[in-house]
Amino acid sequence: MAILVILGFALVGTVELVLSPRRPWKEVAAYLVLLAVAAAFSVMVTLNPDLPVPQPLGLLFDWLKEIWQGGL
Amino acid sequence: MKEHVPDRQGIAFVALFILGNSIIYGLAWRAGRDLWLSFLVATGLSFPLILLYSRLHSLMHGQVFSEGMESLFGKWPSRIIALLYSGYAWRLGSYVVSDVTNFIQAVSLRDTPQFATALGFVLLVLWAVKEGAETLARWSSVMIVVVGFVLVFTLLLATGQVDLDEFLPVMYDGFGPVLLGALQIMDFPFLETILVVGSIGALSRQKASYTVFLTGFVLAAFFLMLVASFSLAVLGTEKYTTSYYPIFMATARIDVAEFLTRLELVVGVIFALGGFLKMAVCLLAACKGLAHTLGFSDYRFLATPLVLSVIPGARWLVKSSMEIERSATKVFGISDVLFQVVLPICLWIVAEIRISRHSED
Amino acid sequence: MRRRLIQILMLCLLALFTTGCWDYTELELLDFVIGAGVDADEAGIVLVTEMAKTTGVGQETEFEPVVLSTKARTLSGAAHSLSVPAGMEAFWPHTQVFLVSEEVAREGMMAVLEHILRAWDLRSTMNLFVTKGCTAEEVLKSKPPLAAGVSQHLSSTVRLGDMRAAFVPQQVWQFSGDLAALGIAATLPVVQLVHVTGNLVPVVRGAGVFKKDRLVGWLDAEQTQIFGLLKGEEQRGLFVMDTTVEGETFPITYEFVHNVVEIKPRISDGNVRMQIKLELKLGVVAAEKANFLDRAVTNTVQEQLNRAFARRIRELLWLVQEEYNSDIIGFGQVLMRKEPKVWRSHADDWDTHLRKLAADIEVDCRIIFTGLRAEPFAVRN
Amino acid sequence: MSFWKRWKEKKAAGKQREHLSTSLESNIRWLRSNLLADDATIVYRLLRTKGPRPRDCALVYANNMAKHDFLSEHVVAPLMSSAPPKELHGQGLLDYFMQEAISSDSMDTSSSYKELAEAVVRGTGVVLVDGCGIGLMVDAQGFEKRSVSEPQSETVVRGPRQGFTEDLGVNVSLVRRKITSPNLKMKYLYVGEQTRTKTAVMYLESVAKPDLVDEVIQRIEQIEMDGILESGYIEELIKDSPRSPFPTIGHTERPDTVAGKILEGRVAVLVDGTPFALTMPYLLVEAFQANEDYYRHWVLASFHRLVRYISFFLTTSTPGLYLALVSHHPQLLPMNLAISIAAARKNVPFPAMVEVVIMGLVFEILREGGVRLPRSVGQAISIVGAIVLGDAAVGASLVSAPMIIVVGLTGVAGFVVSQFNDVAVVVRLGLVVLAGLLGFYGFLLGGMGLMLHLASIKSFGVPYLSSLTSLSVQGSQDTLLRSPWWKMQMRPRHIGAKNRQRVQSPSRSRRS
Repeated sequence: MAILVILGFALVGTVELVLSPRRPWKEVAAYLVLLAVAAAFSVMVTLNPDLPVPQPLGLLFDWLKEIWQGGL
Repeated sequence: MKEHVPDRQGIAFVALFILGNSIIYGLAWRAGRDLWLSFLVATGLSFPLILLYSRLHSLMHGQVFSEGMESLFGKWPSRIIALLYSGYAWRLGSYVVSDVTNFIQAVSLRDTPQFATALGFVLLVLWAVKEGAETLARWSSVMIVVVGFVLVFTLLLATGQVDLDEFLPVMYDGFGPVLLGALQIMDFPFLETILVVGSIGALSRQKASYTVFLTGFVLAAFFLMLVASFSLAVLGTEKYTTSYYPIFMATARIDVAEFLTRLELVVGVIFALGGFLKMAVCLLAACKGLAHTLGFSDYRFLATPLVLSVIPGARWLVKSSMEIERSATKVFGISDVLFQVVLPICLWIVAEIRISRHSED
Repeated sequence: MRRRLIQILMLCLLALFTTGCWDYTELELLDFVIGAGVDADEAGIVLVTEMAKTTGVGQETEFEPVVLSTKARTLSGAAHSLSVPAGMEAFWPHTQVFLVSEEVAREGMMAVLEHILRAWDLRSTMNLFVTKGCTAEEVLKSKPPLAAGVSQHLSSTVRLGDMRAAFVPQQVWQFSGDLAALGIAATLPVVQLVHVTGNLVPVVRGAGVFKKDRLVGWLDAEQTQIFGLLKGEEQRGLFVMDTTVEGETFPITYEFVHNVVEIKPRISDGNVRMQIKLELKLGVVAAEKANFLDRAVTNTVQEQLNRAFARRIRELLWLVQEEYNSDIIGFGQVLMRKEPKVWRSHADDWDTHLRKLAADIEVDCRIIFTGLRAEPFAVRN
Repeated sequence: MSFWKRWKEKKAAGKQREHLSTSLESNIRWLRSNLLADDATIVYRLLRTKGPRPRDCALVYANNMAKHDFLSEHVVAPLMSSAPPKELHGQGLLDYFMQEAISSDSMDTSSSYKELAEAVVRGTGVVLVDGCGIGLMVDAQGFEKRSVSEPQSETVVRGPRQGFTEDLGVNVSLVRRKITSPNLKMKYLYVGEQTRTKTAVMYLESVAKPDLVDEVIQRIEQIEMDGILESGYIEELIKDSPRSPFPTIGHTERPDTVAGKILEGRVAVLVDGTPFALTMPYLLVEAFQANEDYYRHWVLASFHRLVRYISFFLTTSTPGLYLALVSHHPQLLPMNLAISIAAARKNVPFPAMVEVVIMGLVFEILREGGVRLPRSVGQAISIVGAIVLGDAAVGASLVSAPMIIVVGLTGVAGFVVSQFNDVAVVVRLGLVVLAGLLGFYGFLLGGMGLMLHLASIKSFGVPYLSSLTSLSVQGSQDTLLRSPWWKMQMRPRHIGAKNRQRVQSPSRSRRS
């Protein structure tokens, strides 16, 4: 499954690069990096569906919960 | 290529965005039979914020998104803001995909893997994002007519099923639930309008921002209130608050002379149309934001990875159909408060200060 | 260029899709369940279904009903295992009629309702019935004289307005709504098997009274008629009543034309009384001797009708409040909506309050037409 | 190889001599052996004038392209009887012939071999005079042409019975007769390296946007192609979104339609040799407008326009919807219908999706066969084919009876919106595939995609959905419904932007 996902992303990437008009190398590089990140992310989620979701605001939320005793 | 969106199309765009995927959920279920009050309260509370969003949008008038951001907040701050909102938009987009796939799996295609339903939808969104806001606005101005017509038609057919006594007694449990319900709808979908600021291009005039945002918002709020109240009056409080998709169940009951039945399909159509636009707008905003962060003026080439990553994103953020329901009807999540209220107000203050300084110079 | 990219992506998508059409089914591989019933069994639940078997080819097709049954611990399990005897996928969304046997209903409807409400393929507009004196299987296996199957027979009975005076139809959403709401109890129409010219024919008549989700008692046809009036159901059909006119007593046949009911709570000294105001517009279908052109005659007839209906309502209320202690008319709901403060203090022990709840009954019958004749037909020698 | 060589030589030689010499004999020889070589239709009529000093002349023309009797009566006869004064030569001699001998209303001169040769081929009579390095071109075009008759593709119950012919001149005059105003401007362009097809660009100067006119002319001028045989060539070469199956340039056979479009501010392009004029920009709504809408009572016209929209929906969607219902959502069918379809499909060997595709294909075959066959045979064949195939197929349980209804409805509805007949086939197929895969959801995806595509295309800078997206009463007067003329005081917004007032005084509306 993970291999399929990687293949899919690779296919999409090549097709789009081949078909798109000439672009500055910066944009191409950004595109490739992003695509790689997206592919890696997909693979991670595919392999481990229970991947934890980071809660950067979780601490703040806990604190708020503490001061608002009413709770939601 | 400069985009240009006529006023009326902009209104349709905003209205359809707010209607979006929210229409099928039991909005403001915390308020129970008082949800119509919640809607009024939420509209009242959201109005100043929407006004603020339109102010922000009109400040960027005549400029491309990245230029506008930069002139308002400076180079690096604007990039950080854009990145934050891009992430927020991406997350919202993932939720919409998850809404759509869960709904479809629950009511119709039970054996089709969510991946397949999501892929079809996401590819369409990818196309839409690449076409840009102008095309989407034109699209929504056709679709809003369909949505409006279908909604009104369905509601008219269902008047026989409506029991107005369901709304009695008013405020049996006091004002608390009403307020909670109002907060629910402010979080989702009213204040998500902030993302439209980043996605829609130039309007005809600077003042048009106000017309577009406010009219679209009021229209959508009115329709949502109509739909939610109608569902409640048909289903009764208990069913409304406990069903995943109240409006779906309410329309399933329509039976005109044993001929016009099974109209729940129609709700599915509206939901898909709205959900599509909402997701396209989210990803448009995400792409534009990310492009600005990375310092590109064109966003289109970023669309593919960003849009495709929404499928695993949906699976990552939402792990069951209970979770999506919870997220759709939560009472102001902490991140939503930040992105919908705190940050916009800060941004607005900063922008006003910078602008007044600019004009003094 | 961009568009071409999209096209290619679309092609990839298509290639992906063609590897499997997950929800693709063929219509002819489905077995349509048109009616179902539930019986109790030591093992759990017996699900009896009436399915449509199609015969004939091409343009001349007909369907005939076939009855199958399966057993399982739960209803969902039984429904699932139905495809084994059916041989094809049992297809539920077209089910019109759902019977619950007396035994199951007495044990509680939760076992049945949970499945019906949660399952995607059962519609909330399905008609629910409770059987009396027979099992659901017996009902489904009976042979109605004219219809093609019991389900069709029952659903056409429900659709037939003139029969309504004898039962109050309940669809799943109405029944479950009443169960879930505060201050109201549910009823179901009753199906009985009646001998008609040597055949057992299912007949819908009367109502089963529920308290919470359990069946606690019955209403006969006449009580159900009154119940229907109190629920504000549009009543149609005829009823016969012995009427005394000018010292003579003879039966007159009346017809329901229009009925309106208004139930209001009235609070006096902290006591709640329900005010029931029933307005009936009636027609006269056959009256041997009464001349309704005479206002005095009309008035006496209306008086008698008022009294009769008031008496019947009182009887029904006694039965419901005292005997069954089940708020099927929804006094509690009315109280909650109109007097939420009072309801709040009564809600916790509504059952005891219900027993004591007094009602002021006001009936206003009007005869508004008498068929094609102004005066009774008279035979002269 | 040798042909190639010869052709090359000729080309080289042609480059050497561009202008006529003064010797008639050498001119004729040159024409005969180079530009007009190997062309048996060219006639070289040598003749001699009278007078004190007879001059040798030659009339060169192409057989059947030029009018023989006109040439003999107005060129040959006067030339032979003329007596040019002795002292005249060169230009003066030509002037004498033009002014006193040849009685034709349209004449021109040229000294270029190429121009003269092209003129001959086009049907002009060319008079060469010994001693003059200039040739006389006498307009004598005259070939067999169809007379103006009712157009085959767009018949009307009420409305003019004129249709364009293959002759550009006639066509232009037909339009001009509708709009007899000096405001109607026309520009001739010649397109095609080999065919040099004459093309007329027509527009109303006071209404049409100048950018639009420039854009059209520029796009036509940029065409590089050997030949233009039909306006379809031009259409395909200059249209926006060339990959889209939706036409972004309109075509019509009726002068009144063209006149109507020109009055709205559109530009029309007429091409010689084609009875089909092109109009641009072309919007989606135009496919649903018929010229007859404007000649009839507006209520009826509006109703029929609605029927057209519904028909387009039906012809594109019926098979897809049927498939979605039958294969994915039988619960949405009424019970009796579901059971009877199931019974009808019981012995059919194909899955519903294959059945839909096959029947769609069969229908297209019958249609194509009916169109290509001679008219009288075609109709019979298609009717018989449909009945026999349909009836027998159902009888043999090859196809289910509901499918025949679906195909029939699809086909009939398709003819109502004839402009989109080709598009409908593509859209229909796409929707069928999507509906077969994902049921109604797939169908919906297809519909949304279609709308997105329509929203994204433009025709000459005007959004394709233009008047459907205006969301105002003013803008949608002539879309789903047709408002009465006295209400339509404005021209369509994006097209007639230069001069939007259409009806000067709204007196009629006040009276009503």
